[in-house]
Amino acid sequence: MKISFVDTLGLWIAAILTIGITSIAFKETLFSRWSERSYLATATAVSIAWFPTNLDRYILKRISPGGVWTPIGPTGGYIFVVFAVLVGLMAYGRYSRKYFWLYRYMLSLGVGTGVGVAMRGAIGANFIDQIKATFLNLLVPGDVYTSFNNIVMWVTVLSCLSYFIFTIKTIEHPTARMVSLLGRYLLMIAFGVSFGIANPTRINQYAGRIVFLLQEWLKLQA
Amino acid sequence: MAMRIIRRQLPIAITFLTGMIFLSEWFVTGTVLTSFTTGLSNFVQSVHVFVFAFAAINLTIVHVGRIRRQLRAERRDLTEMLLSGYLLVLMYLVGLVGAYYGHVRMKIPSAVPEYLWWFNNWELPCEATAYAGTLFFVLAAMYRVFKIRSRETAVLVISGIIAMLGTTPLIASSWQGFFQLGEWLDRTIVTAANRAIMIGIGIGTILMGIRTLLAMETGYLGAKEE
Amino acid sequence: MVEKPEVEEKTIWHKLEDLPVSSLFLLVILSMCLTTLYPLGLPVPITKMSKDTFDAVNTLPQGSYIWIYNGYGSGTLAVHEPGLIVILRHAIQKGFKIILFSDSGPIMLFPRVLDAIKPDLERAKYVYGKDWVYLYIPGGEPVWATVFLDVWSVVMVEKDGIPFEKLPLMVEIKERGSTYKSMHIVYCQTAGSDVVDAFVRQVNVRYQAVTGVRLIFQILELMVPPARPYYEAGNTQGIMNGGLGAGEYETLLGRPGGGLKVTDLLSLAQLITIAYWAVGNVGFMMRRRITEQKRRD
Amino acid sequence: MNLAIGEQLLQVQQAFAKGKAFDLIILVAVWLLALYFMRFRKREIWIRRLPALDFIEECAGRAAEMARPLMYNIGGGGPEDVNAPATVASLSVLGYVARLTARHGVELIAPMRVQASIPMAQEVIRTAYAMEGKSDVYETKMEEMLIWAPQQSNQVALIQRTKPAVSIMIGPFWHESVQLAEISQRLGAVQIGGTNRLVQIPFFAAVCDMCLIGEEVFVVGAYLSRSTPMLGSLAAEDWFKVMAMFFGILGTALATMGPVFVKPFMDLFVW
Repeated sequence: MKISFVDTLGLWIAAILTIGITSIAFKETLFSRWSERSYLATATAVSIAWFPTNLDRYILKRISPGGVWTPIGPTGGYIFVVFAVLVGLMAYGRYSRKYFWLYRYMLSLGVGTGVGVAMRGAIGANFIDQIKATFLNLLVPGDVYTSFNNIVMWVTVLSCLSYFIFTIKTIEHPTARMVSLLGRYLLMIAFGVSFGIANPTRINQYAGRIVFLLQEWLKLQA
Repeated sequence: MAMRIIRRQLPIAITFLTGMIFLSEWFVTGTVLTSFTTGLSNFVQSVHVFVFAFAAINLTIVHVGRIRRQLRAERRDLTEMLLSGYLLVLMYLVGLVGAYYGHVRMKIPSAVPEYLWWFNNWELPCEATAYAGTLFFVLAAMYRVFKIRSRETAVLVISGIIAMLGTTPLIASSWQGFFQLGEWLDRTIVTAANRAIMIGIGIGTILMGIRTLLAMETGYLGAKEE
Repeated sequence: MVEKPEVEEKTIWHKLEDLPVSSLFLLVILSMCLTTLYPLGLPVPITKMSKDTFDAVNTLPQGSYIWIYNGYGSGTLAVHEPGLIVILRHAIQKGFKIILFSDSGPIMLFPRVLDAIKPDLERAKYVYGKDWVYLYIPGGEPVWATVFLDVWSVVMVEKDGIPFEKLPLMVEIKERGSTYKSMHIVYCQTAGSDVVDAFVRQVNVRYQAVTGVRLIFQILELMVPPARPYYEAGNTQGIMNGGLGAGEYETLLGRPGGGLKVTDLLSLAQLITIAYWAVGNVGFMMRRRITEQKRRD
Repeated sequence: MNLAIGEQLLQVQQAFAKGKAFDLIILVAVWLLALYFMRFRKREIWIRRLPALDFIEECAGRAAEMARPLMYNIGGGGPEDVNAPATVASLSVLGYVARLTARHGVELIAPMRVQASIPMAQEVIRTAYAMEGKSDVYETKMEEMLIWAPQQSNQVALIQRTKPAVSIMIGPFWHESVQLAEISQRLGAVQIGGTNRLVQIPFFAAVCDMCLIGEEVFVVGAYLSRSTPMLGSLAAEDWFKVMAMFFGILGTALATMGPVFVKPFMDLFVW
């Protein structure tokens, strides 16, 4: 296989950048600052490079969806596109002292969408489904292990929930306090396990870089 | 007064309306509301084409400002200035090459070898390493912060170490104890605790949403200027 | 500055507690390099979750439609790329019709995957546009919701700009009616737990009752505990547990690849971390004991 | 084309109209209860202490003493995704923190990850400084306050460069949580962390000095403002948690009695 000069150059750049970004975790140096800036520059360059493609597909093509000139519809239309362009341009209002409030229109549209989507997800998946999942059989006949697990889960859910009560004064009562303290300890166990699993996750990810450095750059084979 | 309505009340009304449309569509799927939300999300997608370009403009303003400040300053930090200039040149070079070849020649940047070279050898290693570099921070936290200071941290630390031992193939392949204990913790306490947090976050999100839609939390608009 | 009490108190325990972290970093990197060059080759224990994931794909008949959302960036390449390759190999082996869709980032990363699966594609005589296709669909949950309802209303061209009319696969999907009728299994790769929630809502909650569509994920190891409630409740038929899961899947399919490679590096690196943790804690406790004793004196 | 979509949607509606009635009832009930507590509850509402938020004031004092900056990170959520509620909540803490820094004369640094959040944060900080009568400080220092740092390594580098005395991180965070928390801990900063994202809570819980867990993030706005309507909405929230606990106890009792008993109750939830 023939390897061209450009490919070799690319390999070296990739390796140097890999080492440079890694060095940020150690200490701040000129090298780490250079790699950080290179990262920022190339990451932002992606947005410039994709701009014409996006403009073509999501603005120009939508003026006449399906080749038919329609004023407005769910997939596009010329009035639709004119509005989208206007609202998009309003985002740049923040650079002006006088018209800074223009960006609020774009933002309020965004916040409205975000809040609406978040709320509808929260009711079903977060609230009702999770309550439903706590309906556990605490005394499974002939299966001590499952019963025990279910009791543990049930106690955990209820005591952790009681930890999140803010305005009902009953939680200051010594017994209620014990329950919410238990909840806090159980939360700590959950956090500990999650933290412990983070280590293998990150090692796996960094492994990809090590494999690159050793096998692709230095050409060392196992 | 008129200005107040245009500047403040109208955005609040828009938030309320969009929020309510998206919320109602969840319950009455398949009516005119659905085509409305589809249209709205397509609209947001179209608007985003412009926000996408925001990043480059923002970066240009920030760094041109930095270079100008350095030029005016008494003691010039030459490295800082050079780094800012380097960043701008690199960004526009890569971006415009990608945009030109990508759009004019192939209609998509990912099909252009010149641009892919930049992407594979600059962007990819940077992002992959920055993301994977989290490893070093987790390691440092393991060593420096994971200390048994109190009863609460003892619980946290010990369960963390059990989980870690369970996911080490060298240990799991010879003795399965930690693996099973970690699995058990994961299936019972962790699942249940996460469930409780999820219920809390769920109800918290709903109430936060209500407060936002009713314009009680208007942090996103900035505080009142009148 | 004459007394310098801190310096006088410095014992061996202080040093143990305060070793430079860069030494830990270097040791871990070194251990990872060593295991890359001299692999341990330890077997990976197969969990029930991985077996379920494999079965969800394996039990579908030939000609099923698999939708793949490969929503990963360069950051999680080491974990998600083996996961995509192994699923694609499995799908090609089973003779599925493949529809990939993603944002712009993954499209740039796809040529690497394509190189890896090229032999499989050629062996199975897969034709682009007829047996598999790749769509560029930017946007979040609202957009996906519409894609699963009617993909033709969201995009009209595939990633390189070829119109759908010229792609037999997309025409076929249109002829079958609403898009969700041509969805037998959805495979979602992501590093964001919001995306997991979104796919559960848009694929499982909406369509499972109607078409029996299966939903499987590949997510990072640390996202598995929060996602486990979905798996236990049957919202998802399987979760590939990050790099470990990809390794297990490769074992099940009998095609070792990148997943097993990265899993092998875990052992030594983790043991070093635990050793450092133990040293740090011993130092901390001994120092605290000494300080308390002094205070009592 | 449009008609075809309409027909399809009709089919979808027939297939999926079920299963959401209970969701709707819950939502309406929450909304009504919240309105009741916000409008008609005149009695003062008690709220339990949140040490992490009380700690902020002490932190500002500490930063002033050490003459080092205070860093406030609002997280990486955009205003238009599902993390919008948490971002909005975080902005109200930013307002509070900005007032404290203006009062104590502490340098405030707010790294921004999402471009769309920048104008929001700018407005919040500007008003906070104006309220403390320090508009001139804001005008001269604005560029150093709001720093656009879109990648995690930029944020880490920023912390390494500025060495803040206090680092407060409230809002939606992704994998950068542990990077930011650990590097500021290494540089000796006092930290308060809080996030609504399940995966990242453990890192803040382990590394930060004070931590807001999950739902507590949404409470901050009400807690800091102490206005009756805001606290009223929290009371409504609590009653629904009590209801969730009640449902949990009832459902478990029924489930233990046997599947026959729990079936009707389960059906209510998927009604």
